[in-house]
Amino acid sequence: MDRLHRRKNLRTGNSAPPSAPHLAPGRRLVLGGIAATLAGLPPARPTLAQTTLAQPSLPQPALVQARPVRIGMITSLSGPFTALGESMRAGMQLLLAQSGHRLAGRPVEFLVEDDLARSEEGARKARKLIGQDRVDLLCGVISSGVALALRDVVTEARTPTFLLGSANDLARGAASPFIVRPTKTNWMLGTTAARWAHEKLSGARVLTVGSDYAAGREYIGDFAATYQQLGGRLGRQLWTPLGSADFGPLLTTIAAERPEAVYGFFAGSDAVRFLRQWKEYRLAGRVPLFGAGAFFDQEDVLPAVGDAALGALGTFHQSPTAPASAAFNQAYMATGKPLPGEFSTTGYVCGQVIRATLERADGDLADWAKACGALFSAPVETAFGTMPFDPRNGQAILDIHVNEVRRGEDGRMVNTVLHTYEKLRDPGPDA
Amino acid sequence: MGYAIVQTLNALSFSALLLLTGLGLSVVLSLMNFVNLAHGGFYLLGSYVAVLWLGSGAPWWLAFPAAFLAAGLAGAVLERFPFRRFYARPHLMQVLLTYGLSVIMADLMRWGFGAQILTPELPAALQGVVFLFDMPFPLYRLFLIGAGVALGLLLWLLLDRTLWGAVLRAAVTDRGIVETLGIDTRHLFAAVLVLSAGLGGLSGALGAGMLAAYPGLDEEVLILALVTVVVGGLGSFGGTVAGALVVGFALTFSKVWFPEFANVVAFSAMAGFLLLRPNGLIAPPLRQI
Amino acid sequence: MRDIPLSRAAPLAAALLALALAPLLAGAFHLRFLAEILLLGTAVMSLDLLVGLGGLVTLGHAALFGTAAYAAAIAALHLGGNLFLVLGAGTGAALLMAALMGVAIMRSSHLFLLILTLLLGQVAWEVAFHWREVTGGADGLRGLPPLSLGPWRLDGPRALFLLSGGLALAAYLLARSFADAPIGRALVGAREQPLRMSALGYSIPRIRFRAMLAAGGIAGAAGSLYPFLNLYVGPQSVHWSLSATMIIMLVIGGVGSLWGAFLGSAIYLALQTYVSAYTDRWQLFVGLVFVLIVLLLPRGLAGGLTGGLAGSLAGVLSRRGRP
Amino acid sequence: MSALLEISGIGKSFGAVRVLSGISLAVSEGETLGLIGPNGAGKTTLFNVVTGFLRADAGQVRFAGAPVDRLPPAERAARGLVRTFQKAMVFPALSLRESLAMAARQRAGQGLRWLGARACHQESAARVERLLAESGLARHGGERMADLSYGEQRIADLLMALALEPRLLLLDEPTAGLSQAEAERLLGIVRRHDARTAIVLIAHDIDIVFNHCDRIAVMHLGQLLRTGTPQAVRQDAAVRAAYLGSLAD
Repeated sequence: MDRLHRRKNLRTGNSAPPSAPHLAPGRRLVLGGIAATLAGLPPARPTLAQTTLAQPSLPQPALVQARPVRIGMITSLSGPFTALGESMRAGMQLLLAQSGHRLAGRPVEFLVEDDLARSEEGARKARKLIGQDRVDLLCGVISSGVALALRDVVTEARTPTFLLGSANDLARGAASPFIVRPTKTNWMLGTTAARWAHEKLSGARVLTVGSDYAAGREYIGDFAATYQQLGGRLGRQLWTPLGSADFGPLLTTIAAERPEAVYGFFAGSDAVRFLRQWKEYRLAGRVPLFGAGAFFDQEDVLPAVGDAALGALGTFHQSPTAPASAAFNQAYMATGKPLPGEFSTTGYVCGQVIRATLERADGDLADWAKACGALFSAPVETAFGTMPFDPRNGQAILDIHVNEVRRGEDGRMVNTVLHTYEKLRDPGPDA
Repeated sequence: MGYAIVQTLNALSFSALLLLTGLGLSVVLSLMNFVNLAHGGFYLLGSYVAVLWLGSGAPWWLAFPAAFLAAGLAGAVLERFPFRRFYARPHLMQVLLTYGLSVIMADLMRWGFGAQILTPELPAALQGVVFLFDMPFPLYRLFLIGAGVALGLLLWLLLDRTLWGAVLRAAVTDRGIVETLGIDTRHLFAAVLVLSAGLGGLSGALGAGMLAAYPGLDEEVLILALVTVVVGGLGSFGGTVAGALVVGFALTFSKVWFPEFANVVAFSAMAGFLLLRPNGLIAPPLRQI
Repeated sequence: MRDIPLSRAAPLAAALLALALAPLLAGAFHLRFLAEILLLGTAVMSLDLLVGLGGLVTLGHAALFGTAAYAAAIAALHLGGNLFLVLGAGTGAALLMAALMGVAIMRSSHLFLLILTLLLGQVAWEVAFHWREVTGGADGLRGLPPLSLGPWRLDGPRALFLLSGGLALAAYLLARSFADAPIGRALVGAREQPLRMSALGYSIPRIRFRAMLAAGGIAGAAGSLYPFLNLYVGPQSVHWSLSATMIIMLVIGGVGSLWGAFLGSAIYLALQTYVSAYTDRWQLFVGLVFVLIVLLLPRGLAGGLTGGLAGSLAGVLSRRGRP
Repeated sequence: MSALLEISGIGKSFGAVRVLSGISLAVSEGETLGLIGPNGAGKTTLFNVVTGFLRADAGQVRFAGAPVDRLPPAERAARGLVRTFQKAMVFPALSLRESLAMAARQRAGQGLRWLGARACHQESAARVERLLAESGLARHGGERMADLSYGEQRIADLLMALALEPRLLLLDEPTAGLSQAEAERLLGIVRRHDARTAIVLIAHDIDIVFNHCDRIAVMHLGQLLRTGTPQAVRQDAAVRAAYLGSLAD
């Protein structure tokens, strides 16, 4: 096997034709890159082998269709969001494989970089993809901190970016003409959870509990604000540090409060521990549990908590039982993966939006304002449903589902759509 | 009333977990003066083995010896090379070597077990709950407290009340004298390291029901264990027990009283404590000159 | 006048030459990357003053570096990006933090020091992570004004590189002078024979405290420029894992050799940046490289290089000396 | 004239073992006091208490008229209460000249200077060169301490103490492991350097003590048995019984 083929980012999957990988002249071998960086030298010339393998680089506009489009993805392949990052990559790879590795008639080169869930790392990787690998567009990011750090980097470099973090600020103060946001903001989920709680619990006193970091603060804060606006009563507001090893003390406190309902937000390992211990302390089934977003993620959390989350309600823009995602679910599981959760779907949807953008711009992103205008002119059909964009901030307008965790036919837990709030639009710059 | 009792039991169960992880670390530290930052890796390996075992349908209680053996085996391999060459080196070099090894172990485990969060299917016998004054407390945590006490006692008996323990303590004080008695101290030290690694794996198996298993947990556990051992004062069995109690109660009751600032309060308290007693709770008497 | 030995002058000249040439040759990304290497390398070098000279291993160095970064970023957000203002605010904040760490280093050593500084660093991280009104919490602070010096804006990659290079060079000379000065020798003495040093009338806590202040000041200066590479600062720059990374960089480069810190940070960051694009197993790779260095080159690459060079040179000379 | 060093009622225990009990002793300026006694008598422990490396359970230490009990060792040394250790404690990685400079700079109050280091180096250099010349070790000045012979290390150790210009020098078996000639040479250096320096000397070699000391104090099992001139001590029955007797036979 040619060693060039083993480089994981070059090709998107096994289905790629084994011949003629498209190597741009700027791409260098690892050692060359390191040596050049250490020495502060300019990019090395392509080696003989690379030159003969590479497509002749022809910059004429007539041939833009033949030139590959390079998509750079930044995601977390190590650090706390590793599993989510792998899902996001898998979703994107699935879409590219389905498209035969061609978008709008152009072959695709897909490069993935690991941000370790660290902002500075993400910024450096983005600069590398832009400055050294010369990608045509960027996408990705799990952590909102990384997304916010990338905002100025891609705006300054004028690189079209499909940014997937969900901090509210990304649709507001940090919105940028170069950033499209084909995913939710935290506000969309927090506010719909409050509306549902208000409609169904008829004014119950709700205790909130959240992971004390930016996303937790937004999920809980937006819920509390809307719930109180609607006339609901809040009980105690509990916060716990990110990465809590033991939720026993917190759950004992909650049990002693005897709340009528609990609204919470946790993610990843915190969500798993909280839910399992929620059951161990016999709160499951006795106190109604609400949540939002990743708290009950289908792929990341539910398989690890058994039936501990059974009956819990969560607002989410993703659900495996939403009709729009049926085709994606099947295709995703056909690759040997479990029922998809948020980030595999998000990765796939991101690909769908990128494909729509390229198709509407005839494969040419040189005039980004025009391509962007074409994208925003009509909704895109995605696995999240029909997705229009808010031209003020490039933010997707989304249907938000209220999911209940139910036991599926085969016994596994499934986020099942109870109700859908349609066309949620973040207040955006007006907020 | 029930609230106070259950919170105290919460603290005790967390202390038991800290004791289990801390003991493995403190055994090699106190007996061999070896700092092993790969201990978190042994813990996580034990967790993964237990999760897989409990999911496989084999008798559940065998999961714990299986985790002990798996981690002990990993420890035996690492002991042959390269730990053995670093027993006499300064702490800094040991810290560096074992930290590097822990990075390698973590990545190998992520490779082998995936990045998903895994949790064990606890047997029905451990899933129950007891009510104390109307407050629920999981049976599993009582089991943890029991395991912590039992293992602590067992280890203490082994090291303090058996001939093997006596020889070991003698070898620590003067390796040469023990070797003149015809005892191969290399085997002795290897056995201690395997025991410590096995303890790490066992605590991982016991702790999986509480902490789950996922990449990065090794580091979190390692730090808790290190803090436990250091707060207790290096190199004594009683110190580790005391450290586990102090750290367990500090972390638990900071969550009870100041849930929002739990970590700041607990870390500041422990830092303040170490500033006041720079050698931990129970410092072995040391003559400098 | 003391002569500057050739072995010291040569790397200095090489460094100056590289600083002068790089902006002409390297591209925008690479210049910014080099600037990051230089800033982190400077912080690692300041850590070497503690580890290499004093044998004091702390896990709180990122707290110094990150505190400076936050202070500089906050100062810039409110008062503008004047270079001296930013440097002053960052270094000042780092010195305050170093004074706190200094209390720790006065009182404890070995594993205790490691854990104590880890705890103090964690407290600093918790503050940065939770004090949302000031630090932006988990999301960090973005949209900083670019650095400026009077009428000049210093936000291009070339300006940032030259700035970082200048800072690194100044810090290197400062650290060198520290190591050669009485305080540096006293720090070595306190490591080798603490009792003898006390008996000579040296107060060991005072030596360590001053060393911590010196290291904190240098790390702080580097930290104050760090946010301006991306016009962003986040809580990871305070986290203990960055401290651990700095120790890894130091060991790869070579404990005790000040310039090795730059070599170590360059190699680590290059591995992290380039290998991760090719394999998900890049951490395995970094771990293996690190363990191999600990096993084979306990004095790091810098020690290996100079040792190797000196060794071969000595070999040549002795052969020539034979009749 | 009041004594330079006044020790009164010092007691010290390690756990249940009583190492020092009720020790009172005075040393006056310029005097050389020999401290003898069998192993385990508590001589080194007394040194540790006097120089601040150990804290006494009872009693008081006054130096140059002021109590020093609460001062750390470094502070006592800075006041001129200087000691050496049983084993030569040198800085293996530093050269002889650097080691002496370290002591000399501390004496000049410049030990912790960073900036303006060049001036410090020059200032301490003169004193260092004088010491090297007096001791006859000048040609070894540039060598690493680790490369010196044991006898030379002991002399270097002593020179570091002398570089501090001590008012009272506590020497803990400075001649142990040295030949008779080497030992004489070492003590000669001390005397030649400054006759006003008071000295307390622990040594096992009785001849050395009796030849060089003005007064002798005998310790046994943590107690001070007798203090007096060499003549008086030699003839003391209790001392003979406890210590010298075995040698006299």
